[in-house]
Amino acid sequence: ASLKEIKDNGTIRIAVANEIPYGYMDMNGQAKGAGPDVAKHIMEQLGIKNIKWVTTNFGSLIPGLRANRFDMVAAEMAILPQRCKEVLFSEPNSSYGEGLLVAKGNPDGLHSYDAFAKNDKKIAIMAGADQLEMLQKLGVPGDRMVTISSNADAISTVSTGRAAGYAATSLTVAQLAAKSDKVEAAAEFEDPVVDGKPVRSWGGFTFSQDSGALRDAVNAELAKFKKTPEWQKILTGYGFSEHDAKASFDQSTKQLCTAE
Amino acid sequence: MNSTDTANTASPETGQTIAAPDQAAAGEPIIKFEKVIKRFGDITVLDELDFQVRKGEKVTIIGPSGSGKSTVLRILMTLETINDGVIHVAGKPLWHEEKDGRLVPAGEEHLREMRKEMGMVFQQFNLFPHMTVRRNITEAPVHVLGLSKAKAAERAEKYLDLVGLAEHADKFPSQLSGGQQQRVAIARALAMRPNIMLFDEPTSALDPELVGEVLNVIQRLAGEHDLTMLLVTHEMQFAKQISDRVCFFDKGRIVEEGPPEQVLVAPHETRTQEFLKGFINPE
Amino acid sequence: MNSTDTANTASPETGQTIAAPDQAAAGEPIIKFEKVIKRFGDITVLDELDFQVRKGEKVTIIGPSGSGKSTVLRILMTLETINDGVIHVAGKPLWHEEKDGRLVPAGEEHLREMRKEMGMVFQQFNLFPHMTVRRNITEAPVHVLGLSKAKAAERAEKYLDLVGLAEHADKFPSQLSGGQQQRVAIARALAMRPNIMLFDEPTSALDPELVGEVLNVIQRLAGEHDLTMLLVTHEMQFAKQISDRVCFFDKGRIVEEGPPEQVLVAPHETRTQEFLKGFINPE
Amino acid sequence: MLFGIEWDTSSNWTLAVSIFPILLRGLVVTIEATVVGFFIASVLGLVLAALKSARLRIISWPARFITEFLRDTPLLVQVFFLYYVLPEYGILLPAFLTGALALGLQYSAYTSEVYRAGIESVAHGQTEAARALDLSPLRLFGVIIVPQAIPRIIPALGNYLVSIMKDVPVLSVVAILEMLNVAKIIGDRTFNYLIPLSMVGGLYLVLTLLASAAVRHLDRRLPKQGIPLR
Amino acid sequence: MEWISYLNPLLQGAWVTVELTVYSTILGAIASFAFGIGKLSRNWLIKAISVCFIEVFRGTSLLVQLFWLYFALPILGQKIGVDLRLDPVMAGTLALGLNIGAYGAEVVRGAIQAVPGSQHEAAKALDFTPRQVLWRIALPQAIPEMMPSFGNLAVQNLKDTALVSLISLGDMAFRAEQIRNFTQDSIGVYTLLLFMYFGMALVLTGVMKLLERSVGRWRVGRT
Ligand SMILES: Nc1ncnc2c1ncn2[C@@H]1O[C@H](COP(=O)(O)OP(=O)(O)OP(=O)(O)O)[C@@H](O)[C@H]1O
Ligand SMILES: Nc1ncnc2c1ncn2[C@@H]1O[C@H](COP(=O)(O)OP(=O)(O)OP(=O)(O)O)[C@@H](O)[C@H]1O
Ligand SMILES: [Mg+2]
Ligand SMILES: [Mg+2]
Repeated sequence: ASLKEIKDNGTIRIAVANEIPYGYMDMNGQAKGAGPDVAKHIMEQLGIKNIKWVTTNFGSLIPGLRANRFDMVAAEMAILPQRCKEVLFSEPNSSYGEGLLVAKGNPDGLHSYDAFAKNDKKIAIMAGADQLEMLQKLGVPGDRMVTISSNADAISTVSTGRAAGYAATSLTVAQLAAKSDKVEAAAEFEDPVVDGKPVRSWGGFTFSQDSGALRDAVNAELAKFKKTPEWQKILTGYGFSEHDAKASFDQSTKQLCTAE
Repeated sequence: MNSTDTANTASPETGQTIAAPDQAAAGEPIIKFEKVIKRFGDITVLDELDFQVRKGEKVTIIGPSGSGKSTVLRILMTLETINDGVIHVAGKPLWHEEKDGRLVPAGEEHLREMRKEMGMVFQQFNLFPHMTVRRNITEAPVHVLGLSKAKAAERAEKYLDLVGLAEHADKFPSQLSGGQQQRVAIARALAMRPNIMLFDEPTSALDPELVGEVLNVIQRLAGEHDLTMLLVTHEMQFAKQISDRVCFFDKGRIVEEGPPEQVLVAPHETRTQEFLKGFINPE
Repeated sequence: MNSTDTANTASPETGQTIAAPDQAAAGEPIIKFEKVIKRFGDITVLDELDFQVRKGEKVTIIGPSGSGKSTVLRILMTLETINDGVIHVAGKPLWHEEKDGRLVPAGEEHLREMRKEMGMVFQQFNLFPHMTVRRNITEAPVHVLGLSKAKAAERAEKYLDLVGLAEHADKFPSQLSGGQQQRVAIARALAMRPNIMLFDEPTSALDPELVGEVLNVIQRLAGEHDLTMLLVTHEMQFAKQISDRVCFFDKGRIVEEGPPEQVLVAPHETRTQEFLKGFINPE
Repeated sequence: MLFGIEWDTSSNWTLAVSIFPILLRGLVVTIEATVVGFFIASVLGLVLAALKSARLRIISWPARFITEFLRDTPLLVQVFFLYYVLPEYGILLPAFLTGALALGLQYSAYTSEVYRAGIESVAHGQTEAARALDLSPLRLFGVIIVPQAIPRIIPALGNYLVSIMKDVPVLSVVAILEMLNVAKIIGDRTFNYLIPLSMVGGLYLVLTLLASAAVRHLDRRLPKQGIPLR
Repeated sequence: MEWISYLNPLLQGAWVTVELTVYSTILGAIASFAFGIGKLSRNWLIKAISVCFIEVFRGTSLLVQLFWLYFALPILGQKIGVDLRLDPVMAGTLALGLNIGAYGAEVVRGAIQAVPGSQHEAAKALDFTPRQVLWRIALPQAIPEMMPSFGNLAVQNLKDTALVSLISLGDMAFRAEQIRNFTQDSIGVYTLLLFMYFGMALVLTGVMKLLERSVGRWRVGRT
C-alpha cells in the first residue's frame, strides 16, 4: 500500500523473520527486537496507530514485499547491492559483525569462517541469509553447507553435530548461546575478510520498489530518532554494543548499495 | 399417445398399417418382432427372431440360460438396441419414428413415448433403496407423468392395496422381505398404467418360501383382460396355469410355441423335451 | 484314524459308550445332538435341540430361512461353537475329549480328528480359485492325510470320474460352470474319505438348468450304503426321492420329522403345511 | 549456484534450461527418499498388521493406538518431532534418514490396513472350506489366503508408493535438498519462483502419471484369482 | 508445568487450523461434486476440464501446489498484468481445497459409477430422463457410499493444514514453531502439538461418522 493509503487507514503491515534480537514475536504474539521497537516509535511519530505484525521465513521477506504481502520489513536485513536491485532500504538502523555458534567446549577448535574452507566440517547457514555469499567467496564448497530454515533450528543442528558450526551475526549467535548450554559462541572469533575488507553488516528497514514515499518518511523519522538516547537504549538493550550503534552512522545506504 | 391423427382409418386386419394403440382391436398384435437380430460382440443372441403378442394375451417365455429370454424383454424396454429387423409396439415402430412421412431412427422423445406403453419387473426387484415404498411408487408418476403429489399418493395407495402391502408404505425397501420387495416393484410398474407388463424371472431371486406370494399377485393381474403380459420364468407349474401361450427359446430362436398343455406337457421338439427333463417335475 | 487303541471293546449296542467309528453298527446313532443350545448375541438359533442320525442314514433338513438349518451343519463341522448341550459324532463327544478319564473341552487336535469323520459341501462351492481342479482335490489328502502326490492324484482322478469331470482336471474353477464347480466341491470332500457328508443347499446358487447335474451326483452317493448323509435343501421332489427321513426345522427346533412320504406329502403339523404351501408343487 | 551449477537469469528460457540439471539432482533425492520411505512403510506396516491382529489385547490395542496416532497426525509435525526430539535422546540420524523414517512411519499406518484388508477380503468361505478339509492354520494362511491376497495387496501398496513420492517435499523443512527445496532455493536467489516451481509441478505430474500407469499395468498383470504356490 | 504456558498460543493457532480446515473442506466438497460429476459428463469439454483438474491436482504434491499459488502465481500475474497476489489464508484455502477436491472428485465419480446399472435400468423403465436419473436416483444413493472416503479425506485435510505454516500462516504448527524458537523445548512443544492434532482428528472423525449415519438412514434394516 502507498504511504497515503497507510496513513488514511492508520494501519501498516510490518514483517519480521522471527530472529532474536533483530525482530521476533514473543510467546504472546508481541513483536520485539531492535527493528520492531524502532519501527513502533517511527510509526507513532508518523501518526500510524495500528501495526499488523507478520512473521515469515527470512527467505520469504523480499518475495513478500514484492508480492505486497506487507508494507515494510523490520528484520534488520543487511543492506547489500544485489538486494538493493530488488527492494528499497532505509538508512541503516544498526550494524553488526559476524559470529559462529559451535557446540559446547568448541570441540573442533573453530574460530573463523575461513577454517571451513580448509577442514572438512559442515557449516550451517539459514536459507536466504547473506552468509551464503560470504562463505562462497571464502571458498567453502556448497555441499558442506547445511541450509536450515530458521534460527530456531540452529541449536539442535549444532549441538547434535549435524553441522560443526552455524554462521550468523554475532548478535544471533550470542542470543542462541544464551538459550542453551549445549552450544556457545566461538571465542576469539576472527572477522571474515572478503575482498580485502573485514565483514560488517548494516541493517535497515526494507520496502518494495514502489514505496519510495514511505521509505522517505521513515528515513526522516529514523534520522531524528537516532539522535536520541532512547534509540541507543533500544539497541544496547538487545545486545548491540555501543560500537555497533556508532558504526551504524559510518555508511549510508547509497554507499552500501553501490559498493562492489 | 398424441398420434390419433395418423392412419387410424386403416383396416385393423392388415397388421402392417399403423394403428393408434387405443384402437388396436383385441387379438391384434400389440408386440411384433420381425426378423430381429441382436448381437453382443461376436455372439448372436437373437437370430432373425419373429415373434408376436396380441393385445391382452399372456405369454410365457421359457428356455435355457443364455437363450436370449431377458434380451427380448430388455429390447422392448429399450434397454438394449437391436442390430437389425423391425419391432412394432402398439402399432408404432419401436426403434423408428415417422418424420415428414419417412421412417428415421427414433429420438429420445419417441423412445420415452414408447416406454410409457410398458412396465417392467426385474429379477432383482431394483427398488430405489433410498426412498420409502410410497416414494418408490409415486416418484415416476409425479416427475414423469406430472401428477400432483396427492394424486400420485392416492394411486400408490391403490396399487399397494392390490399387492397387499398397504401398511408398509412408509418403510424402506431394506426393511422388507424379498417377496414384499418384488410386490412393491410390481405396484411401482403398475402405477405408470402401462398396457404391457414385462416380467423377467420375477421369483428366481426369492427364497422358495416367498415365491408363492409374488406369483399370487401376478396371477391376479393375469385376470385383467386388457393387460398384455410377457413373462420369463422357470416356474413351469405356474406358467401352465396362467399362460395363453408358452414359447420355448433356444439359441435366440423360438424352437416351439403353443398352448401350455402342449409345450410343457407333451412337447414335440427333442430340445424342449431335454430342457424340461432338467426340471424335476414339470407336471 | 489312528485311534484304534481306544475303547473299541465296548458294546456297540449301548450308544453311551465310546465306540471306535469303524465299528459303530449300522442303525447306531453316528450323530447325536443332546439339548444343544446355540445363540448369536441375543437370538437363540438352536433351542435345546435333540437330534440323531444313524450310520448310513440319509436325512434331509427343510425349513424356513433362518430356522437354523445351516447352523446345525456348521456346528458339526466345528465352524461354530455351541453354548450348551452335548454332541456326539461317531460315538465320541465332538466338543469335549477324554483326558485322564475326565471330559475336558476339546483341543484343536481332537477337533481335527473329529472333522476327519465329515466332509462338507457349501452353497457357494468355496473352491480355491487359484488352484486347478486337481490341486483343489489333492491339496488336503496330501497335506492333511499325508498321501503321496501320486496317490492323491490317483484318488482325485477317481472322484472326478465319479462326478463326471475327469477331463476338466487342469482347469481353474473360474473356467467351469456353477454346476461343474459344485461337482468338483463334492469330489474334493469325498477325497478325504469321510463317513458323513454334509450338504448345505448345494444347488441353490445354481442356474435352474444346472441343478439336475448336481442332484444326479448326490443321488448316486445316496446309493452308497455306508455313507451317512445330512442334506439341507429346498428341492422337495429330490428330498422325497433320496431321504430315509425328513426333518422340518422351525425356530431352532424340529417341528416334525419322519419318512418323506409323510412329512412332505401329508404333514401333521400346521406349521409344516403352511411352509410347504409356499412350494408350488411339493408332490 | 547450487551443486556447483550456475544458472542463467537472462531470460525465462535460459533460466529453465540452466536449472533443469539442478532440479534433476533434487529429483534423485526425491526418488531416494521415496524408495527408502516405502521400504520402511512396507516392513513396519506388516509388523503393525501382525500386532493388530494378535489375540492378546495387550498387544493389539497399543498397536491399534499407534496406527491411529500415526495416521491422524501431520507428517510435517512428525518430521519435526523426529528431527528435533530424537537427538535429545541421543539418537542422531542424518536428516535424510530422519525424513525417510517419518515417511515410513506415517505410511506404515496405511500399509498395515492394506495388509489387513487384503487378507480379510479373501472370502470367508475359503477359510471355512479349508477348515472343513482340515488344512492346518499355517497351510490355510500360507497356501490359501496369502496367494489370493497378494493380487489385492500389491496394487494398493503401489498407490501408496505414489503418495509417498508426493509427500517427499515436506522433508524440505529439515533441509533435505529434494526437488521442491531446490526449486525454492533457486527462487529465493533469483526471485523468479514461477519457472522453478512450475517445472517441479510438471516433473511431478510426469512422474506420478508414469508411476500410476505402472501400478495399473501391474494390477492387470497379476492374476485376479490369486497366485498358485507350490 | 512449563507446557501449560504453551497452551494459550497453541489454542489460538488451533482456531486458525479449524477455520482453515472448515473452509478448505467446504471448497473441497464443492470441487469434488463439480469435477466428479463433470468427469462423467457426455460433453467432452466439461469432461476434459474435469479430467485435467483431477490429474493435475492429484498428480502433483500439495506443497508444490501451495508454493506455486503463493510464490509463483503472483509472478505469473505480473507478467500478464493481473494482480494474483493471494494472501496466505486464500492461498492456503485454495491449495488445500482444490487438492482435496481432486481426490474427492474421484470418490464422487466412483460412488456414482458404483450405483448398480440395474438402478439406471429400473429408472429408465419408469421413463425418467437421464438428468432425473442422476439427481433423483444415482446421487442420493451414491452419497452414503462416499461418506467413509470423505471422512478419510477430511482428516487428511486437517493434517495437511499444517503445511500452511510454511507460508507463514499462523496455524497451530506455526505457533508451535514460534514457541520452540523461544523456549527451545522441542519435546514439550511437539508432543503437545501431536496430541492436539490427534484430538482434533478424533473429533473430526466422530463428526463425519455422525454425518455418515444421518445421510444413510435408509440403509438400516434387514440387509
Ligand atoms: N451386456 C451384454 N454384453 C455381452 N453379452 C451379453 C450381454 N447381455 C447378455 N449377453 C449375452 O447374451 C446371451 C443371452 O442373454 P440373456 O440374458 O438374454 O439370456 P437369458 O435367456 O435371459 O438367460 P438367463 O436364464 O440366464 O437369464 C447370453 O449369452 C449372455 O451372455
Ligand atoms: N455369524 C452369525 N452371526 C449372527 N447371527 C447369525 C450368524 N450366522 C447365522 N446367524 C443367524 O442365525 C439364524 C439361523 O441361521 P442359519 O444360517 O442357520 O439359517 P438357515 O436355516 O440356514 O437359513 P437359510 O435358509 O436362509 O440358509 C439366522 O437368524 C441368522 O441370522
Ligand atoms: Mg435372463
Ligand atoms: Mg442356510
